[in-house]
Amino acid sequence: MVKTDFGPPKYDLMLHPVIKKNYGKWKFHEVVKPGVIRRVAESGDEIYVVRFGSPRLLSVYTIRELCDIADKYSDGYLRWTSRNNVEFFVTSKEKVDALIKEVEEKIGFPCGGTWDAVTGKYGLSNIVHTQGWIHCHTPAIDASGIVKAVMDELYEYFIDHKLPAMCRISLACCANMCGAVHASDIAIVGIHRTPPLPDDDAIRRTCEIPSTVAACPTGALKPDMKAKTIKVDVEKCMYCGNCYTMCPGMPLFDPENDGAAIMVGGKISDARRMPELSKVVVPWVPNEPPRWPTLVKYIKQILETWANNARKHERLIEWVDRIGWERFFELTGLEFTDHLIDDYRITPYIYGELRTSTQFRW
Amino acid sequence: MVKTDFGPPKYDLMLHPVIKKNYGKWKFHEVVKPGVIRRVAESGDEIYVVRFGSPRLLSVYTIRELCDIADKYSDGYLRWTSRNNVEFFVTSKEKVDALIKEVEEKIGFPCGGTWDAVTGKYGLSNIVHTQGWIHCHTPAIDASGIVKAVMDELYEYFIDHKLPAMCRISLACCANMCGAVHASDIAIVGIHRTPPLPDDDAIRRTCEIPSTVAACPTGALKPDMKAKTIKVDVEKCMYCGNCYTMCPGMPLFDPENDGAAIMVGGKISDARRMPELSKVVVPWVPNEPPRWPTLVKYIKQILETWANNARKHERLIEWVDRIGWERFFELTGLEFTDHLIDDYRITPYIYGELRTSTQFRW
Amino acid sequence: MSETPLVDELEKGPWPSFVKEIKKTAENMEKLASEGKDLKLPKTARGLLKLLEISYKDKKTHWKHGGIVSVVGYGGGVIGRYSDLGDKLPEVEHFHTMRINMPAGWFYSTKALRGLCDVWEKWGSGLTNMHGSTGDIIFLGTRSEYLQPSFEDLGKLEIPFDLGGSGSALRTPSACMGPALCEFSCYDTLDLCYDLTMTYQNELHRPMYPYKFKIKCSGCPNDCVASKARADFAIIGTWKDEIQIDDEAVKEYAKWMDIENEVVKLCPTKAISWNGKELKIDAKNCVRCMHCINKMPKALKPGKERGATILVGGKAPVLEGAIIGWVTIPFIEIRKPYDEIKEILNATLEWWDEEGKFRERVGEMIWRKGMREYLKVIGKSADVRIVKAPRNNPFMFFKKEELRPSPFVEELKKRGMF
Amino acid sequence: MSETPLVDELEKGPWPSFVKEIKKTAENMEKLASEGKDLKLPKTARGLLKLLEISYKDKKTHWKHGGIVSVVGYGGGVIGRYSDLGDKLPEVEHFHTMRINMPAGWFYSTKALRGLCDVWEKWGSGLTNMHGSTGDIIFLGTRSEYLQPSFEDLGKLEIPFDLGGSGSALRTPSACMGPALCEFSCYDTLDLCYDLTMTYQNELHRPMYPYKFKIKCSGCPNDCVASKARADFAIIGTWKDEIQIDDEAVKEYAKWMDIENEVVKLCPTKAISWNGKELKIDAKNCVRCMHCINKMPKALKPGKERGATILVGGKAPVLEGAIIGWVTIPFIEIRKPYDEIKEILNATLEWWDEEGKFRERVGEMIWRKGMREYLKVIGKSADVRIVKAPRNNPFMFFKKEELRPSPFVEELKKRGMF
Ligand code: SRM
Ligand code: SRM
Ligand code: SRM
Ligand code: SRM
Ligand code: SF4
Ligand code: SF4
Ligand code: SF4
Ligand code: SF4
Ligand code: SF4
Ligand code: SF4
Ligand code: SF4
Ligand code: SF4
Repeated sequence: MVKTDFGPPKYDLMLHPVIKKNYGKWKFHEVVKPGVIRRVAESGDEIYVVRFGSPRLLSVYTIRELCDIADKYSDGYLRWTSRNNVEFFVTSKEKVDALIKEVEEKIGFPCGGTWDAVTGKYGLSNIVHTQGWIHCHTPAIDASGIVKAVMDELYEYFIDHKLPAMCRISLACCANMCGAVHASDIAIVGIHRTPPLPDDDAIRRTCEIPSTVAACPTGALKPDMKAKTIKVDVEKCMYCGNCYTMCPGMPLFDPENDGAAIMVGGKISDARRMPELSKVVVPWVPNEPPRWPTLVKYIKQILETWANNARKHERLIEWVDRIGWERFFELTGLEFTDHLIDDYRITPYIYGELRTSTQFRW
Repeated sequence: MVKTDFGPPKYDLMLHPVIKKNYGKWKFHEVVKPGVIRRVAESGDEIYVVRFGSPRLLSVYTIRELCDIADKYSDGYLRWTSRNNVEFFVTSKEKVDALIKEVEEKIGFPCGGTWDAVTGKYGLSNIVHTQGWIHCHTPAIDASGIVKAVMDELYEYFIDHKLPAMCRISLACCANMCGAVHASDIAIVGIHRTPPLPDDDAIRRTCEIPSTVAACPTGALKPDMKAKTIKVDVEKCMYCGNCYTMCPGMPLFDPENDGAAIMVGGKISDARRMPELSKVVVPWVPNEPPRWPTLVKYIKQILETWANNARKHERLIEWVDRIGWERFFELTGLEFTDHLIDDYRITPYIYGELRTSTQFRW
Repeated sequence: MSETPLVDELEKGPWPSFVKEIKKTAENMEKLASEGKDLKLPKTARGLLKLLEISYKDKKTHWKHGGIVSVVGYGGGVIGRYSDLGDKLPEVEHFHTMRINMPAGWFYSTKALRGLCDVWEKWGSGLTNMHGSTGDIIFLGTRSEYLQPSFEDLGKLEIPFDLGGSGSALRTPSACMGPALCEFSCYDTLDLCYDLTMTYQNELHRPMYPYKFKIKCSGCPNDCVASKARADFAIIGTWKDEIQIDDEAVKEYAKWMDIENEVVKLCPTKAISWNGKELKIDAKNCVRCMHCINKMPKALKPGKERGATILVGGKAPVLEGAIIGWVTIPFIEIRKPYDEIKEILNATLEWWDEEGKFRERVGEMIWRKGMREYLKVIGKSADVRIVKAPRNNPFMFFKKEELRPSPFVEELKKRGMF
Repeated sequence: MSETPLVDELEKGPWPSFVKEIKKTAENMEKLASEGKDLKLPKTARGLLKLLEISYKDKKTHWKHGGIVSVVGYGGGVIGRYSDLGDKLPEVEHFHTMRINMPAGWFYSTKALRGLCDVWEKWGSGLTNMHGSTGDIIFLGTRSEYLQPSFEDLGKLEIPFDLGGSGSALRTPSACMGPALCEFSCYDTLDLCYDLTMTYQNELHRPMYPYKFKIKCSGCPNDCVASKARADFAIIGTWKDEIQIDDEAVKEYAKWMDIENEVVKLCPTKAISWNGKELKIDAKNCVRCMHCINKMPKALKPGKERGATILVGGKAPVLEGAIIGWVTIPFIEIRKPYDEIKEILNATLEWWDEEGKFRERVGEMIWRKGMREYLKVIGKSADVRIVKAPRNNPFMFFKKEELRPSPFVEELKKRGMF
């Protein structure tokens, strides 16, 4: 019989000997330079953690190359971070630069993506993202392609510590938000803009009508019992694609009208300010493969406006807390349109988003 | 034919000549002492506005006495404030004390209820309140009686400027909140605690069943078509009394279980902090006529804890912003019970009230 | 022993006693009636006291649901009230309230007040509330048959008074004292309040709407009539340019005031600075919260470009939870004859009248239909100032006109969906 | 000319290119296959590139809704995927993904990784995601018939790998690097993550719930696995006592750091003070936000009384809007064998399993049923720390036991309502 439910390998099999020895006994860390963190244990042991950007989509051949390098420099151990960067562990400082050189030359992954809270100088990390046209059935945008285009443009921020505070960029190719864009400093989210066009035949063949109808958060769907299909009240539809998730007979892809919304101001850590959800600041940017110039321009514009105006340790939402959303739109040059006013009744934050005060800036 | 729709008398008929002359041309005001505000116009004219507390429920005989005094000291003019205090207008400083004496002696209304933002010394004003057992059909508590008992206890704060900031106390005898307790620094609100006991006969005689059923915010009501009455799902009922408002056949008065909840932290002005809704901090205090000692004790305790701990200009919610709700409960000695956790799904602020952060105090 | 030992307890203590007011009324009226004065209800005040004593004993109200009572030609302005102890206390079997529209700002001449007293002494219980929470003069307690004569007598006064609002109608608008006494007032609250009241007499007196609708006018963001929390339509004075500073007067304050801690540090946007000599306000960052002006009324005053912010939707918690009004118009000039504001009000009322559900306040309707639709109704475009923050979800609606032409859109059209 | 001119554009620029990764895979596999290596899908990577080119031209996905595919004995771990261009591009007709449960903290030995590569080179497209958003190793693209052998080969590796979660199941738990590398870690994130993963193998592999359920472990409030926003059950390290201060190290920082502006002023509760010589932290007011510790890692560290805060309900916006997890347990000790935390988890899962609606996340269910009920389920009493503020409405429920005896209650009982 085939073995099941044996679970993942235990983590302790996977730890570099120095890490294992000093597990739970680290004293402090120090950012040596972008991409390189020196960690010192109570025992006096030290280890250099060296971080590299990656496209997340990796070939097994690249992974093997990374293993070769890890065997050479890192005693056969490496890891990925929670934002898809690769980290090597080097026990002697001398080997750090050689490692960097070898990774950059052989694999082409840049060293960087770290930040140094102590000096208040932050690098930009990798973009958390999702499948897009590589693998998913509901995307309104591609994922990897946009990430590549954006990171090419923001490359200098990855390899250096030039930002005043942490800035997390994420992308999700549809409103399901697998990339967790709902709480990122800057986020790109794929959106549809047309209601589903019921494919009666497919509905009959493949869908459970009641659960599809029930899945619509705005009540835009009605079963058509006689015709054994589903009717859409287009006035109520806000193109979330949830019905399509439930039923392939409800396609809503329109290449001309799908695209991305941009959200900003999300935050997860509890450092200084409490966590916050991201807010939409650009309702729609069209799909412009292969390099999405408009979208890339917006992202850069937002990032740099923030970076040039924020104080040390002031994340995007903290900056907005200080200057006001009025000023955010003014400084970034973005337009505040009525799309940005919350009208999703089901999410109860709506009350919180409307202004209940005469306090605002001109 | 009887004249209709002629509206209220025009305000300009009602203005003291000095007020009329300097209308819109006041330069500044100055609080001379509790209850007395000197207002100076650009023209150099000045007027002393002298404020007195009132029980709001006034006899026509008292009003006539006030008129006599106004004729004597105030050139035949007077006004009420938005919190039911009476104000006289005196043009010469010398007459102020005589006026005060006469009102206090003849009518028994105390001079006070003002505040002085300039020095940051605040008096307590009157309690905005409602009908209670005097006139309304839905109250869970009396209004005037509680107000009297509370103001007796807090009298010293009315006649003097002893508070660090503005503190507005309000009372509403049921959840309809005619007293606007939903945004007061300290508020008393009458609540029921038992579901309605349908009176089938009265329902049949006097109620429109569908609109009564529809009026229940939690969906606790179902029409009983056969019996032509209404059934209550007691698990869903939170005793708001809305069904009783719609239909006299749904009484929910239980003298032993009606009572008051105490709310705090509301704020309306935009001064410094944006407006805020009040929050429940004591879920229930029983009705204890004639002087509601438990309720009075709580109100005093909250007021004084705030007054003793707040900084200048720090209203109750601003104080809580600084010290945290954890500390509010600790300092006031109130108990945080699970009743105080928002679970009213219809009001969308619920999300806002739950803590989405590891930031809190021990 | 007293008939009313419980309520008598409330005669004690320093605060003015409503029980004394009731007793005083009862005594006066009993006396005057016995002296032959034409008082219709000389026993009602005493009856109320007895009823109240019973409520104090029973710990519950003894008032029943009101029936529909009114005066000829009006649909509101009177709250019908009957006692469930009518057989025991016939003096308070009927105890209807009349809501009388107060003068804007609650300013009175003694002549006007005496007129009111005369009417209520004759036809009513002699008891009032000065004032009700909405702002009306409340005449507490009369019988059905005296409503019409009371009303007629009110109209015949030298300074006549009309009814206020009740039921699903526009309610009596109210205003802070504004320019009459307050140097902060950014527009003429009394005049606007009066003008709107006169313009909407029909809407005020004949309930015609899904639910109640309240208008309140405050002259500045201090909001002394609590309009943000209590009005469906709050008109709050404000300004657009810089706060006016009188440097000399600042220096006077500086002699004794801790400007740094009590003003500068409390400015919500840190828009003020004080270097010990000069106070500077960064107008771009001032959110006109009033704090510094409140602290230094001799030195600071609102700017010159004055008008109002309109917040819509404020209300108590029934049914969908309390709402503090939402900014819908960040700035509007308030100029006689107030056409612009009336246009907005009319559009609002019309929309709500047509599409509002039974007992749905306008704020709840905006929540249901979306602020965006409301803005369209009042012909205003989106402004970042109407939100605290942009939406936190991407569930936006796009108008058909906003879409790009495409085969998919064509297909939607062909299928009759677009 | 290239067959894929559009996607080729994405080979340019300094950032590592996923297109290069696909091409590299295609080239290697084509070559190795031609050399006779036993690769089942040597053309798939190339096929993906072609399909992607078409998507780039068409501006839309060419993947269809997935069918249900899995491995024997499992209900999840595989996402079925078929192309709508299957006839044109048979290489990618099937393109299923396998989710492989990563080791806690994403730590690997090269041996483990090489094993994974061998399996996927043989049975799959040779393409992976390191890692998926939930944290799994993603094996991108294989055919139905190779799922089972892939899985079996994974199990036979010297360091065997099992599937992760998908569908309406417990999902693969994840953890920050925690004690392995980070001095801030307040509990052993890797061990807890591993232990929970092992404890809930059945729940992970056999979808049985109303919807998905995610667990994430962060060692401190910095929350480096974004658990607050992305986990139904977030376990975040924290402490209860004072921050530990090394005065000497503070002095070192003081030599060059602007402690006043960069630390003191940024403390959210103003709990720190610095007089130029000594740094003091008022433990009663410290909300453990981590900022000062982050700024001075050599001088400050979390207190000694360590444990975790649990936030429940975090999720993306489908259907009822995004939720950042809600504090339900302000402090819990995290001690092997983790019984207490498992009891809470079990109670939560059981309740949700029984009462959750189809596709209702646990956060939505708490919102529907009330936090109070959830607290009862996990046997915890109310704590002010679980709210930002108390409720703003008086619409409270009272339990029957809380009522005083009364005739009304008796009548309710008599009528069978109570
Ligand atoms: C490696 C990683 C953990 C892991 O297990 O993989 C990590 C590691 C560290 N984090 Fe993190 N964080 C990591 C993801 C995160 C995330 C999650 C995410 O981005 O999705 C967050 C929450 C993001 C958010 O709030 O939106 C996160 C919020 C922080 C913060 C809070 C910063 C702030 O001001 O809000 C700190 C403290 C700081 O930097 O001051 C921190 C601090 C640190 C420190 C300094 C902790 C330590 O003592 O070692 C680590 C080194 C950072 C550096 O590069 O200099 N880490 N950190 C993750 C690296 C991801 C990457 O490749 O970029
Ligand atoms: C007379 C009255 C207006 C009226 O038309 O009747 C009034 C009059 C003044 N108010 Fe007010 N306010 C009056 C009700 C209010 C209300 C409404 C209410 O209480 O229901 C509020 C909003 C309450 C709230 O926010 O919850 C109100 C919030 C203020 C504030 C804001 C204070 C704050 O720190 O939040 C100020 C400014 C200040 O005091 O610094 C203010 C300031 C003033 C000034 C100083 C304005 C001026 O320049 O004259 C007035 C004299 C106050 C004094 O007693 O020294 N007035 N004031 C009302 C007196 C009611 C009473 O008898 O107590
Ligand atoms: C008399 C007065 C209380 C007082 O003692 O001052 C009052 C009395 C009643 N109010 Fe009110 N409301 C009074 C001001 C208010 C206010 C305050 C305000 O207008 O600034 C509010 C809160 C603001 C608001 O409108 O939201 C208020 C919110 C309510 C509500 C809840 C409305 C909501 O949407 O949440 C109800 C319930 C209803 O309409 O069914 C209500 C209903 C009632 C009824 C008609 C009872 C009912 O269920 O039908 C009360 C009649 C009592 C009686 O027998 O006289 N009353 N009511 C106030 C009117 C006097 C006046 O005209 O000046
Ligand atoms: C593969 C992955 C994206 C990626 O490229 O990394 C992914 C892919 C899908 N997600 Fe996801 N989700 C992935 C992590 C997430 C996350 C992030 C996380 O777990 O930290 C979220 C947000 C957090 C959350 O759970 O709320 C996420 C929120 C969703 C949702 C919305 C759930 C909600 O309650 O709002 C859906 C919709 C659904 O389940 O029907 C969804 C659905 C899907 C489906 C299954 C599509 C569908 O509608 O059925 C996607 C399959 C794509 C494919 O073909 O492979 N996925 N999904 C991630 C899982 C990889 C892994 O196991 O490591
Ligand atoms: S975000 Fe949407 S389109 Fe992208 S992987 Fe997740 S479910 Fe698929
Ligand atoms: S796309 Fe969303 S809103 Fe539109 S019909 Fe489908 S489920 Fe409803
Ligand atoms: S608060 Fe309730 S009980 Fe009191 S007057 Fe208003 S409606 Fe009547
Ligand atoms: S009291 Fe309120 S919750 Fe209870 S049945 Fe009546 S309307 Fe519903
Ligand atoms: S609202 Fe402003 S203008 Fe009106 S009385 Fe109050 S402080 Fe004066
Ligand atoms: S009005 Fe308020 S925001 Fe403007 S400067 Fe004064 S204190 Fe600051
Ligand atoms: S969450 Fe805390 S313990 Fe874990 S890696 Fe981040 S900083 Fe370190
Ligand atoms: S951890 Fe945060 S709250 Fe605590 S003292 Fe440091 S900065 Fe202040």
